[in-house]
Parts: sequence; structure tokens; C-alpha cells
Amino acid sequence: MNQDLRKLPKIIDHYPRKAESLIAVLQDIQKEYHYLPSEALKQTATALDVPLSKVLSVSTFYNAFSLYPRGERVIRICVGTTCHIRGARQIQEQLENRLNIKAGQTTPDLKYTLEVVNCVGACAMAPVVIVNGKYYGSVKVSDVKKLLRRG
Amino acid sequence: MKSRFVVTPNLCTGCRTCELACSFAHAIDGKLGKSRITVLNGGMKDLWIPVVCLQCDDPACVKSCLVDALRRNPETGAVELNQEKCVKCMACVAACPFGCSLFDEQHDMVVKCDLCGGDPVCAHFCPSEALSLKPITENQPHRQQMPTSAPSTVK
Amino acid sequence: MRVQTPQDLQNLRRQCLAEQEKFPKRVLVCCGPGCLANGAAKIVEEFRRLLKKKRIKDFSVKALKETGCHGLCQQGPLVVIEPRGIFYTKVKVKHVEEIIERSIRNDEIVTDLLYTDPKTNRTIESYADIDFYSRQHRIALRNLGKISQYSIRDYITRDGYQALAKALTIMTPDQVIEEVTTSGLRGRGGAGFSTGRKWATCRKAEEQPHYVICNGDEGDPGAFMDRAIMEGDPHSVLEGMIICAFAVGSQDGYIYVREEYPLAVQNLQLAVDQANEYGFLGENILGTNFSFNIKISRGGGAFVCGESSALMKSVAGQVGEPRAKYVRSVLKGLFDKPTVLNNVESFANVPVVISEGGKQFATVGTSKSTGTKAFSLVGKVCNTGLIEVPMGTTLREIIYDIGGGIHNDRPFKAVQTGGPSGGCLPESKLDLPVDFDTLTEAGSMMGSGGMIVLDDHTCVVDLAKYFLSFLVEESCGKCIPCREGLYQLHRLAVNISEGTATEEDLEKMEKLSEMIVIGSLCGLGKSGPNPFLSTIRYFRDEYLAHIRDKHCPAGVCRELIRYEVIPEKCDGCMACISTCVVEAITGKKGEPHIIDQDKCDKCGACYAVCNRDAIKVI
Amino acid sequence: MVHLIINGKVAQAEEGEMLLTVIRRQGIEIPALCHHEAVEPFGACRLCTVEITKEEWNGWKNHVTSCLYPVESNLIVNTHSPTVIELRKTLIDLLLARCPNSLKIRQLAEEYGITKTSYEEIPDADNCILCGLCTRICDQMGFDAISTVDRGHGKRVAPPFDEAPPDCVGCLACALNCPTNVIEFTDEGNYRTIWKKQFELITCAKCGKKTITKEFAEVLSESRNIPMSYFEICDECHRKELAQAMGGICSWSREAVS
Repeated sequence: MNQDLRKLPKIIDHYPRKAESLIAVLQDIQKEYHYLPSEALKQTATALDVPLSKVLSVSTFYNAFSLYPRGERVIRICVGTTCHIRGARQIQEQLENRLNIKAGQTTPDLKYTLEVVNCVGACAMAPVVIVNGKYYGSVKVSDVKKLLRRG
Repeated sequence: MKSRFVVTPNLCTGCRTCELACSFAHAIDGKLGKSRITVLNGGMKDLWIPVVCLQCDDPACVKSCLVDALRRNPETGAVELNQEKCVKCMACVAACPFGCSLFDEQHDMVVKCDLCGGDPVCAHFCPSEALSLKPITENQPHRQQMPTSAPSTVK
Repeated sequence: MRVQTPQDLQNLRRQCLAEQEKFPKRVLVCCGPGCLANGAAKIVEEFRRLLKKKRIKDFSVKALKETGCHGLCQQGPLVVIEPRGIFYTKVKVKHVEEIIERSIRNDEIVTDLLYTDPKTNRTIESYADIDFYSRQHRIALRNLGKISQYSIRDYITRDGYQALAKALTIMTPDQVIEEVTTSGLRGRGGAGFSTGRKWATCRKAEEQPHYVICNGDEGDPGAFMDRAIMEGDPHSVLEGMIICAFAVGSQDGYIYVREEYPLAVQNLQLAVDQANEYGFLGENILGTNFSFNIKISRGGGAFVCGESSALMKSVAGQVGEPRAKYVRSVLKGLFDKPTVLNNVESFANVPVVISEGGKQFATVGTSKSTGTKAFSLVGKVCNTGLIEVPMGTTLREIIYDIGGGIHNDRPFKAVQTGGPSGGCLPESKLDLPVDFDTLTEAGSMMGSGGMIVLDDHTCVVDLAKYFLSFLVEESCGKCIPCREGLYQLHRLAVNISEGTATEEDLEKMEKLSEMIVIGSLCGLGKSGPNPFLSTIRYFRDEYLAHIRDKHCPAGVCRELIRYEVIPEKCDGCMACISTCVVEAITGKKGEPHIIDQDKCDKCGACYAVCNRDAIKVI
Repeated sequence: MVHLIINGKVAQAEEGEMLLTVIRRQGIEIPALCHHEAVEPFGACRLCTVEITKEEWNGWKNHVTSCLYPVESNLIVNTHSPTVIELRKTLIDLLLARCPNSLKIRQLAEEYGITKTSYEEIPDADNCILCGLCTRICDQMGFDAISTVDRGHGKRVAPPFDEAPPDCVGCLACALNCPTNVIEFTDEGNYRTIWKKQFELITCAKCGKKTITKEFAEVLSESRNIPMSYFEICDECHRKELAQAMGGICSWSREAVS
């Protein structure tokens, strides 16, 4: 699926054309398109004069980036230590079973992406789930159904 | 630079002792190395030409090496191949216009003549002075002109 | 509005104070990480909406401030009415109207929003009188909860940038370093290296340019002190960095912020822009010939990038793979140039070190670990939140006096500090003073400040397995001891939790751990086995219970437990049936339910959902 | 000149040399799977770890990878201390779990007395030990065609998007320097295939022998200004041509003499 990349030049020009800007550019691409289209990576590689292989290395090393399209609703379950000992595992399993995908995957209909993230710093309100950037604290297993409609 | 390795083809009898000496000198764990010098026919009966690296002034092999494994040794004037740095990409074997970078299948490595560190063993064993090590005296012409694109003898 | 001279700064300060005095009352809504997750943003909107409509004497929406983390997150969302410090807890949108009418328009107090001390059952009006706050000593968190996160003017009213003016105009770089060295300040990121010595080495390095980096990666799960400071009081970090840059002779600074902290990036960028606008950053700061710029570098989401050399690779736009540090990054760091890298909290301390002086700063804390340390006190403790205590305070004081003891009065089991590189300390170690060295000798470490309290519901084998799986996922994969060693250590931990391990496996794990510590290239690998090593040291019997009796005392490891319905307590409310995804629970409405042990995959969801305590774990 | 003691014997080294080079100069053999002189020392496999101490450390010892530890005067090095041996054994044991049927690793294991891994073998693992030599050599040669992707235990070497890498010229430096020979390539007829990319091999105009790929020759010709004509014939035929050329001169001089 070829994503229309009209906004790409603007994203790249926002930063100095140096290898140092690679991660910042990739983050803005991820924010704009919710994933890193391969065509965008190729253009970024030439624009910043960074070898394409190194762009792929960076795109696959960091959790923030995904090479595959993400769902409309990105559900991120915090699995930091505090959330882990306050039941994040059960919430993750409930979501995995209800959406029939494993953490890190996207539903075939591109509606939901389920991800785990290592601590977002809201530990006082563990366990925490974030749906499209909105935080939900002290989530219980029974809240899982409601979460799927949120965000 | 005390001496210079001189090749005088006219004196060469084609006996190939030089090849033998070179192979033995570069044997590893008892297995003979590939001779860096090859005696070939010059196009006429009994005209033998010992072909060996000319240690060029602007060596194509050094230019072709992308990991900087070929370097000139200032004392001997020879272009030496650092085996540990060589990544066996065969660029120098393909790029040398005189074919004097060779691939030693036996030892699975690229080899070239390095004038045995300044005292070539082939010159020792050459019965006919076709290969010799001549001391450099001041009045010697700086370099003997050879009709090939790369002047042969060494600075 | 550029501040050109220290005199300009004094005038500005007076001007900001005057602005504040216009409003005798101020409403501070906590927008820290915890309260935000609890809906603080809606409360702020409600305040704004109502204040637009209402006319109140000596009060306007300008006196409404969105502050950083106030501290007692567990009681959030929090609203504080200054100057009396009235402390409203668990505020909902529906309370806002009442707060405005009774507390702002008049001087009444909405008593049912006040905090009640669980021990004495007394309601307390001002936060200053709550044990949670009164026993703290705040330096790095001095402004948190007291100023708006978005206003440089608020920061200036609290002596903001005075230390910078002092350093730049009446001190030399060497005097600044001298002051920081005598203060005994050590790296708050957990390594505890002397900040003064680090700056001195970088200053002497001939190679140019020098860089200053603030490490805001805070990858330890369970830690959010840096996030709170970056969001709630960004200028204290900037001021600390500018003073450091002046001391080591650097023109370029970076703040490296985790990908998971978008708000911190936003507030820091705003602060940098304001600092540039007011002349505390950019060319010729405060009229001197010293110039310094700060760029925000967003992390990509990798725990390993908390390690300094990996962080510098990430700032340079590369893969975060650490390099061996036989040549220290103070000499060869970012872009192979001399670089000072300090933690957010370390920089937040610097302005106080300079304004108070090193000697005065060193009077707090212990002789070898001076000053204070911020902790995010979380887990099974009553008052979860953000605290800051002098070094040397004991674990017991923190957990019981400040933390209010264990949640639901369950028995204390262990406290985990130092994140995945740290360890667990049992009850017998509760009286250890918290500082850089004592916890390390006990097999754990103070680390960056995550302090997770565990009760008897936590299984140490499960916790060690959790940390190992975390590290296997976060390992950069470069060196064999960490990539392969931690993977195998995790496999063995899984076998123990599944009851398929033997006692020899324990020795093998201990031997393997020792080799991982010796062989690994960077801190992640070298400290990776700590969670396992410290739990086996203090809770060996629990490991043996898993191995010998195939029993998980805490009732957590799935393969060794069973969930059963207690017929007398079960009133057939069907809650567990609808939650059970493998349909292992049967029974009609109103009748006791039964769990089919073959189908049950022991996920524990029914146990979590049942509010009649009708399901037990064996 | 730096003086240090290796396994009890005094050794000399230049300032800035790495410990491993000096150790090898003493004829001491220690494994270093991720080391190659063509590239910077990397410190990934840790097999070259040695034990170091100094007089003034009074008893404190440290374990460092010798491939990238710069020499220091009066350093006392032990290349085969009990801890170092045990670390190497553990590392090899872990490698055996990852690549059970790699000849190189099994040889190394025999050397250290290990026949079978004491850990769970990793399911469907290839023989790659992620030493990074292939990617680093490719970078050093200026092609940057392949790189590691992902991280942690799932890390692997791959061309971009697991497709034919645009920057690869088929020089085989990656495949020929892989310590466990994991990178597959085939030379059939006029073609070489590696990383799912096909290259045309230059055929010697005289004898038909295959030499390097066209792409590689073009890169060398452009970037290092070597005339393309040098690549047209193989090294053997170059030698014959040189002999003919020199032969021509000698016969001309012989006629002149006689």
C-alpha cells in the first residue's frame, strides 16, 4: 500500500540534514503515519546521507518505531514492575484474548494495535493502560471491555 | 634504501629455481606457498621472462584495497600485504595490470611479492644472475625506464 | 524581555513577585504523572470553564496554576489552595464548583475532601502537617507542586537563575567546580560518581568542543522522579546544565528524554524557548561572553540507552549499542569529544549547591553520600508517590513513617530498589540507611530511585523471572554474556517457576550469573543478574519450595497453583464467568460456580474480578 | 616504549597498542571471534577477556577484553587465569546452545573440553553468533550494504527490508570473513548470488576465467580511479601479457646485439 508521502519533505526539512537528526525524523514520521513506510525510510536515508542499512538498524532497534501499519486505536499496556505486581499481566491476557492478537501485533482489520511498554512513569496509578495517548490509571480486569471503546 | 632488486630477462634460462625457492620460503605448516614469481615464455624459443611484482610507483593494488591492507615498506620499497587486515575480496588480484597479486588456493589467502623484507630469496638461488640484488650507488640513474605503463624498478 | 545583567534579574524577580501578590489566593492543581492518569486535566478545564463565568474579588484564572507532581499521588487528583496550603484529595470534576464557591470566594474548607491520617483518623487541613510531607527534605523537588509547570516567571519568584547569575558574574569555572566538589554531590542516576571530579576531568580535556548532556532516560520501571522534575520544574534542570557548561567550558548541551515521556519533552522545550527569550540561554548570557544552547534529543524507546555510551550513540542518531569504557566518556563521549553526562536530579541539585555553597549542602545526608535523594515510592505501600529524603534515612522510615506502611495491612515482604540492576531487601534489612554504598554491600543498590514495596502476594521467583525477561528484551544484543547469558538465566528461572527445575539448576544459575557479571560489556549485563542474586540470597527457601515441593508460597506461579471457588462465599453473581476467557467456570445465576481445573489456564482474572473473596488460590 | 608482564614474562609494546596484539606477539593464542585487523576492535564476543592487575592495586583484579584495552606500563596480565578460563568455557557453552552444529564453535569447544552445551538449545537458531564482522567489514569498505536489525536475543544480520541490498556489490568480504560461515552465496556460470541479489561476474576476455563482479569493478574504477581495462582479463593472463611485452623488448635488444 503506497502511503502518500507529501508531508515527508516538510518533516525532513524540519531538522538539519545530518545523520544526528535521524531518530528525530523517524519519530515525526511515526507520529504522522503511525508507522515507518519503507518509501519514507529510503527518502530519509538519501536526504540525511545515512546508509539505508543503518536507517533500518535504527528503525528496528527502538521500540517507538514500527515498520508495519498500526491500528487506529493503539492500546499500550504498561508492564513496568509496579504495574506487573498490581496485575498488568491479567489485563494484557484479557486484551490479547479479546482482540485475538498477541502484544506487539495489530488486528487484521487495522482497528487495534496492542503493545506493551516498560513503565511510563505513572507508577502511583498502577496498573496503567494508554489508549491513543490517553492515560487510564488503576485499571481493573473488569474495565477491559470499556477500554476497547475508548481513545 | 641500500639495494635494489633487478630483473634482467636476457640472462634467464627458464630453470624456475626462483619459483621453487619462493614456494619453500612461503610454506606454512609444511605446506608450500604459491610462488610470487612465475617464469613465462617471452614469445620466442628459449626466451624466458621471470614475471614478478614490479612494486609500482602508483600501485593499482594499493588503490583497489578498501581496507588499507597494502602498504609500502619505506626500507625495502616493497608494497607489502598485511595478511591479518586482508578480507579476501580479490579486488587487488583483479586490479593489478600485471597479475602479480595472486590467490593461493592451498592456504586460501591472497599473496604478493614483498621482496622477502628486502633480501629476496629468489635472487639468492637464481643461478644466472637474471634476478639480483644490486647495491644502489649515487651515480646510478634514479630509475631504469621500462616500456610498461608503470616504471619497474624501485625508488 | 532579555535579562542582560544580574540587576535586571533582581528587578524581574520583584516584578514577578508583585504580579503574584495581586492574587492573595492561588489554586494549584497537580498535573503530575499520577494525577494526570487520574483525570487532573478535566479538573483544570472545569476550573477554567467556571472561573470564566464567575466574578470573584481578588481572583482570576491567572491565579490557577497547573503544577508538577505534588508528591502524594495515591491521594490524587490533588488541589492545593495557597497561601494556607489547604490540601484537597481525590478531587473529582463535580467538586470544582464547591471548591470555588466555598474555598476561594469565601474562606471555608470543604472538609470531606481533606486528607484523613489512617493512623490517627484525624483530618488534616494543610499538607505541611501530613507525615508524608513533614518528614521530607526537598532540594531537587523544591519547586514541584508550588509553581506552574509552564511559567519561567513562577520559577524566578522562587530565586530561579540567581545561582546562575552568581556563578557567571562573581565565580570562575574552577570555583564552581570547587564548590560542587566540596558539596560531595554524587551522580543521582545511581552510579554515584563524584560530580565535581567528573566536571574537573572534562574541563581539563584539551580536545574541543565539550558537550553537556542531561540523562533523562529513566528507563528503570517503577521510577518517575526524573519525569516529575522534567515536567514540573524544567528550569531547575536547565539552570544546573548552564552552570555545568560554564564550569567545563561547553557551548552545546542536550537533554535526552525517554520516548515514553512526551509531556516532559513538551514542557522542557517550552522551558528552553522561554530561557532563550529571557536571555538565560543563547549568546552572551547575562551580559557575559559565555554562550550555551540546549537541544532536546528524544529517545527511541530503549532501556539500554540509559547507559552513557549508548545514550550518546542515540543522541548521534545511531543504534544504542554501548562501547567499552576503557577510555571514559568524559574524555571521549558524544561525537568522540569530551562530554559531561549527569542525571536530571543531579542537575536539579546544582543551583542549590551554588547558591547555598558546597559546605552548607554537605551538612545534609551522610559524610560519603551528601544531600538528599528523590524516590518514587510505589508498589504495595499505602502512600504511593514521589518523596525526597536526606541520604542516610532508613528504609523503615521511608516505607512506614512516610509511606504509611503496607497496603491493606498485608505483611511486608521485600523492597526492590535500583530497578532491573538492583535487588530486593527483606525485612531484616529495613533499618539500613539508604545511600550510595550501604545498599550495594547488602546485595541491592540505591539506583536511580525506584523503590517498589512488595507484600506477601509477590513471588520472588516470579519477580526475578520478570526482571530477567525485561532485560532479555532490552539487551542491545551486542555481547554474548548478556544476550545469551541472560536468555539462558531467564529460561532457567522459567523452569523454576514451572516447577521443572532441579537444585543443580540453582548452582548453575549462580555460576552463570557470576560469569555474566564478569563478562558483560556494560552495566545492563553486569548488573542484570542482581535481581536473581539478591532474591536467592534472601529468599532461598522460596526457590526451594518451587523446586522441591512444586509449590508457590505467594500463589503467583501459574503452573504451581490452582484457583477454586469457595461454595459458601459464592453467591453466583456470574462476574467471573463473563471474565473467564477459556470458559472454565460453569454455574447458574445465584448458585455457587465451579472452576473446571482442566480447562483453567490459571490466568487469575476470576480471582481479580471476584469482589466477594469467593475464590481462593492453593 | 611500554613494559608489561604477560603470564610472568616481560613484554614490550608501543603506546596505543592493544593488549591482544601484544599477547599474540608473545605467541600466546587466545580466542577472539569478533576481532579482525581490518576493522576497529568491537568487544562483542568477550572471549579475549584476560585478567589484569597492578602492583599498586594491591590484590584487586579486573577482567577486560584484551582486543580493545590499551597497553599500560607495568600492567600484570594473566591470559589463562582460572576465572578467565571459566568465563571462556561459559561463553563457548552459551555459543554451543545457540549454534550447536557450527564446526568452528565445536572445534573451540573441544579445545576447552566441552562436548555438549549444558543449556537448552535454542530452537531453529542459525549459526550466526552476531560477532558483527560482516556488517563492520562491509562498512569499512564503504558499502554499508547490510546491518543488524532488531535487538536483544532476536537480533540478526540482514539486508534492508530483507530484500536484495541496493548498496551490495557482491565482493563476498562478509561471507569469507564470517567465523561460522553462515552467509550463503553461490557462483554459478556467469552469475554470483548473495543476499538474494544476483551479480554478473567478469569473464576473462582471454581464458574465460571468472574474476570479480562487474558492480565491484565499476565501484573500484570510479571511486579509486583504476582504469576499467585493468579488469578485462584475469591475473594469469595479465602475467602472460607482461611476459610477451617484456619478451618483445628482449628479442629486439637481442637482434640489436647479434
